[in-house]
Amino acid sequence: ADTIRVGVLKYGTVNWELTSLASHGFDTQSGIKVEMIPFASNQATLVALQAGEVNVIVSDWLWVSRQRAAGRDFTFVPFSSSVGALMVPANSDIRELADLKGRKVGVAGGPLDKGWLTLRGLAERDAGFDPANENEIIYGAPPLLAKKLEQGELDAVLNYWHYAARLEAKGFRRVLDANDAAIQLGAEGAISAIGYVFDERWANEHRKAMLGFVHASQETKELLKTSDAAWEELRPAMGAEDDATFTALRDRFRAGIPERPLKAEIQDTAHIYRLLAKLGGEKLVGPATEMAPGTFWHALVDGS
Amino acid sequence: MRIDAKDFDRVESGRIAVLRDLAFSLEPGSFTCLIGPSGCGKTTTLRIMLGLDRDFRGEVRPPSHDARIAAVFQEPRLLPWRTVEQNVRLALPKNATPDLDTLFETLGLSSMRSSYPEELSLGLARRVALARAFAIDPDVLLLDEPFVSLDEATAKRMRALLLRLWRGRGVTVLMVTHNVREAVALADRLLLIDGRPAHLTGDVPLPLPQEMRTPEHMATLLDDLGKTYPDTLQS
Amino acid sequence: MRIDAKDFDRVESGRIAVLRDLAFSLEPGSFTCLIGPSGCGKTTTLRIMLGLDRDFRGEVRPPSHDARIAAVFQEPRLLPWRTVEQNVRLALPKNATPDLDTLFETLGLSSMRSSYPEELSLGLARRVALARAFAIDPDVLLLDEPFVSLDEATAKRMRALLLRLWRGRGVTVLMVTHNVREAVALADRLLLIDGRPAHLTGDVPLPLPQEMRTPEHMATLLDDLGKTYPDTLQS
Amino acid sequence: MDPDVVAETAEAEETRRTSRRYRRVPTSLLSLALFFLTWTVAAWWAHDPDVPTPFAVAAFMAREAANGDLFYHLSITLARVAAAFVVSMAVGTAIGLAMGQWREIDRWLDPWLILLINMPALVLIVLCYIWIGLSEAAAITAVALNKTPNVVITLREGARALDPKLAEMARVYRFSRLALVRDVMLPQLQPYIAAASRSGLALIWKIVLVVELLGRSNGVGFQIHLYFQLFDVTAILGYAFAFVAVMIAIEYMLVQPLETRLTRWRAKPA
Amino acid sequence: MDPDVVAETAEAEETRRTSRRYRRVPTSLLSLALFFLTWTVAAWWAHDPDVPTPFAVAAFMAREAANGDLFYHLSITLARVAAAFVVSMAVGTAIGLAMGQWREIDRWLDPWLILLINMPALVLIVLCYIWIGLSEAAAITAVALNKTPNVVITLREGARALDPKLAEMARVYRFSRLALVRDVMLPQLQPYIAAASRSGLALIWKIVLVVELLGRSNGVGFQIHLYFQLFDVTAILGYAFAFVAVMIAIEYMLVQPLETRLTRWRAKPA
Ligand SMILES: Nc1ncnc2c1ncn2[C@@H]1O[C@H](COP(=O)(O)OP(=O)(O)OP(=O)(O)O)[C@@H](O)[C@H]1O
Ligand SMILES: Nc1ncnc2c1ncn2[C@@H]1O[C@H](COP(=O)(O)OP(=O)(O)OP(=O)(O)O)[C@@H](O)[C@H]1O
Ligand SMILES: [Mg+2]
Ligand SMILES: [Mg+2]
Repeated sequence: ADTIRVGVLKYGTVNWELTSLASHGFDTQSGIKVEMIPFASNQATLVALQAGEVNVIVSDWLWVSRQRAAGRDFTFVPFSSSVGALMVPANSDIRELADLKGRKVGVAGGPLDKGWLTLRGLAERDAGFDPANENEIIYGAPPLLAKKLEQGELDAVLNYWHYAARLEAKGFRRVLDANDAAIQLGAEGAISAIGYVFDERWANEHRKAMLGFVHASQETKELLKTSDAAWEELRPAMGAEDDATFTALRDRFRAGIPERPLKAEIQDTAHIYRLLAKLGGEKLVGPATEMAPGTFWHALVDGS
Repeated sequence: MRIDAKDFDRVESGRIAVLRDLAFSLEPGSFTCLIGPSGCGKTTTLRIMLGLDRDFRGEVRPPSHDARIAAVFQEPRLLPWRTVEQNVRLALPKNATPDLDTLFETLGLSSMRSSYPEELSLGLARRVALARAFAIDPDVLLLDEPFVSLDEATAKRMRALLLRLWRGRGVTVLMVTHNVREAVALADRLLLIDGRPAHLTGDVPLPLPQEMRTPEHMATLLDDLGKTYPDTLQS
Repeated sequence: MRIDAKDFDRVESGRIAVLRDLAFSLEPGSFTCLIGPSGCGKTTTLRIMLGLDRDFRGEVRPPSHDARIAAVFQEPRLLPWRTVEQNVRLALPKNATPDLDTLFETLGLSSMRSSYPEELSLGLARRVALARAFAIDPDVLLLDEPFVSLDEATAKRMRALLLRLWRGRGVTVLMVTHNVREAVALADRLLLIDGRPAHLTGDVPLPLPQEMRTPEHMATLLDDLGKTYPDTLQS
Repeated sequence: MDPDVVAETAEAEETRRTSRRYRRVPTSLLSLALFFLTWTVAAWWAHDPDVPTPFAVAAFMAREAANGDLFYHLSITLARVAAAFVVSMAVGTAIGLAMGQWREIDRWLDPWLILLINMPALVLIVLCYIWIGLSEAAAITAVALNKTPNVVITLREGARALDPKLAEMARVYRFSRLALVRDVMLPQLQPYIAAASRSGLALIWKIVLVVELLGRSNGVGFQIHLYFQLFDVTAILGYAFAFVAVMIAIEYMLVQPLETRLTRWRAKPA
Repeated sequence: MDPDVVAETAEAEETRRTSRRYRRVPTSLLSLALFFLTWTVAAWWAHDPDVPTPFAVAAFMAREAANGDLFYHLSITLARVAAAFVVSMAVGTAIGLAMGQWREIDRWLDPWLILLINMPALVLIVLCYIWIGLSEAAAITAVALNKTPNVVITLREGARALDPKLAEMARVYRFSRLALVRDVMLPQLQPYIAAASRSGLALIWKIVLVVELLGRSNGVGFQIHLYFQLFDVTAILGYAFAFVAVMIAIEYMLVQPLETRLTRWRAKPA
């Protein structure tokens, strides 16, 4: 069987899915073998993919589109629509975006984070102000920002979904997430923020294996959606400190499993892309104003 | 001052006893020469008197607290990163305004004032060290073989300068030398040390005023000394 | 060897001309003393002869390629991190097996073999530098004021040792000294340099064998020399 | 017996010195030119978007300079570097000298020093941010804490190698405390200070990058990280070279002339 | 005229030396104990999960040691540190000496040196990984590239401060090349080498952490980062201290005895 090397974060969500995939034998059923290579940071997986050390990593479509525009043929298969959320302490008086005005807000992922840009777009349209200009914004490392919210140094934090889930388990409140914002801005449903990313040429050469991998991934998701037992097995790999965190992570993961037909996703993604291109400008998307064709793997879109 | 015992720890092994029961005191305004074979402990004695070595048994009574002390070490010990003139000026006490022009002139250093020590010959560097000691107009002057590496003509000029300073200001001088001839010509007291560990073997007063010491007189004196202390003195 | 001109760039400003038209050659097996006032350029001359300073106009014809050269510098120049014995051994050519025991004994260094240079008095350190030069059994020996900082008795022993070495092996010796008495007692030729820039002012052969030089004879000689070269020599 | 100083016209003298001082520049420039040439050739030969040519990087820098971003982030980073540099050099030199000169202090502080110097930058930075807050003060403290032990270690070696002979001389002649430091100790420590500050500046800048990455919202490190997420090698190199250019300017226009002045007493090699 | 060596029984001598050698350990231990005491008190006083007590950290280390993780990651990181250390010290010393002794080489390499030393670690590491591949070789090259310029800079200062008088002596007595390096140059460079290797080891370890973060699947840096994402301060400190403990052991059991041997020729302060 073909071996697919996947670069994963040791305690990341991909690791959960792939661990489950292997332990329930979905890989052998699809005639492949999955090898997980653990890394300590997202950047490390990016480097590993570029260096050809792994075949597949998990990243976002924006990055793929930008790389394609620059001539590197990476491509994308949706993995999860879980996205970052704006979190505040339970007793906070921040109820909606408009309340953010003048507050100290932490933002994970930096000024070009997709979620942040959509949030800004929405605030601009609905509340008539740009949070980036009228607030004190602290960009920083996600775990540090989560900590700072707990310490009370920040009024609100826009953080990645698993940090948001952890905060939820600790009693923090979710104001809204990036998908809510995207829908309010014209998307029809939740879109997949992240997905499996790989070199298209490599995928076409190993088409059967890659399709098998996608299939095995879907089977696993199907299982994780329904079976609590499957989650119990994953517990050690999740690094959850208590039951509340465990449950929050599980539920948020389930909620993020992509359900919609691919066509609809692509359409919405393209829409959001144009929006982001407007908000983030060339800095974010590069010179291209439209999502690069082939950002979603052709083999799944039209079978070519 | 009185040194009961001075030992050194050796790196390799053991201690060596350098000085034992060495006691003398210097009259203010006297000119004493300390003479002893190479390696017997003369420099060590000076270092103890200067307070640079406190690891000994005994007691040193320093001169009054605000007495100015100057020392000429066995090596020039100049600051290589300062010019000749800066080296001398740095040693001056505050508010001192000695006549450096004349001093440098006498020592033959006038054209070297802005040179760095690495550009000097050893003899010139020694003279700078002398200039530094003379410039501060000291009350006590300790000299460790100050006139070696100088040609005879220069050494003579230096000796004359030293005598002038001594007479003029009543400086207390202690000079280490191997040159008995020089000692006899300059000092009014000789201290001889010798032995292992070293102790005082002779304390010779030379009461005759320096200007009256004729070559003939000195020759007899040297002869006598050589007979009294055959081990320590030979010339 | 012939030095047409030797200048130094000074850090502060200008150049100084140190040597001009200085030419002499040393007969193999001869014992020459180089005499001149302090700071005139003696050390510079030795450095040029040793090939340590190539920035001059002129030409130095070194002795045959495999001749062993030894030098005693004006300072001891020992490696502080090596013991006395290691310092001497490091300078030995391969396969040399000199009788170090006797050498150290003669120089009075026996009990210091395992000391580090910082534990030595200056006089002891100078003797180690002499030991290093003597140990390699050189064909050419350049000495820069080797016997200063030694008491007369030790200096006499050293001089005797040097003469023995010179006679025994036919070493070519060039010695810088300020001590005319010493020069007259040891050398068979005196080179006098003086002036600014310095040049040869006298070349005095002393044909009388060393062992026949009585004190009286030397006194006359010194007197004569002092009259012929009143500027350079004074004793 | 002093050899005369050969008279030279002040003019000739002036020309000689000038020409000597300016001779270094061409070699350095030539060397830099060689570097960029190698890079250009390599980039053309590789023909890969991950290996941009110097021109692409220069174009990016020009664009960022035009919209003001480059100077904004560069100046902020430089301010942080400068602050941390001053703090850690001052504190580190003081502690290092004390440790080098007094054995007891050395024995007491040494284990703490080893602990501190081996603490991962990440740990120190995160702890500073947690305890002091996400502030400029925390950032600079974190950097200084990372760098200071290096200064201490270098200066301690310097203090240990100080010549006791000169110290004795200074003591006999009752040098003032100022003169002792300025005229006796500092010149001996100069090579150690030079080494500590050269590699120090570079180290500080590297740590500032991490500090900016973890908890600041501006600065070159923040920008580099932003572009790293986009994997934009051109932009990363652009910002890196902007800082390097400043460092090269400081080195050749400030440090080296100063150093030449300070070490001219050393006998020139024959 | 040589003062006699005062006879001492070999035994008394032996005791004295032994006691002197072992006197250092207690002070260091005491100092470490003080550190842990301060920490414990601070932790109790803070009473915050982000300020774990030393016992919590020790317990974590014991657990990780028991399941083998600690030694696995620690040994891998140590191997990387050792390899990078050897490479960068060797290369850096050679280049530094060459630059310190020959002006021309210095002029040519200096700009490259400034470029390299100011390249962000991140940039060098990523470039190495991309160009060489995600291999152990790339990781070690990246670390060595980061560290070597620091060694060069320190050793260059050392070479510049070499005493020409001793070099002349060695030349006159025709020292072999080996003796010249071993007996004349190395002892003079010792303080510089000591400074470079002490701060070097620490720096390398810090860079190894980044290298492991960016492209390796094991090692202390990898672990620390994992726990950083979970914000588990106890675990982070546990891994950091594991490494620090090794460094302290090396320092007190290897480096300091060696250093004492090498510098005992220095006259003891009065
Ligand atoms: N590196 C240098 N730079 C500039 N001038 C120098 C340098 N070395 C020596 N000189 C000058 O050259 C002259 C001769 O120096 P040299 O050391 O040869 O004298 P010398 O005859 O050995 O004197 P002494 O008897 O005092 O040792 C001196 O005036 C000295 O100042
Ligand atoms: N730091 C030290 N450690 C061990 N022994 C030392 C130390 N300093 C000096 N000595 C020893 O003490 C003795 C006396 O040294 P000192 O320098 O006082 O001699 P000196 O009389 O000045 O000799 P010289 O005329 O040669 O200068 C010497 O044998 C020397 O080896
Ligand atoms: Mg002495
Ligand atoms: Mg000389």
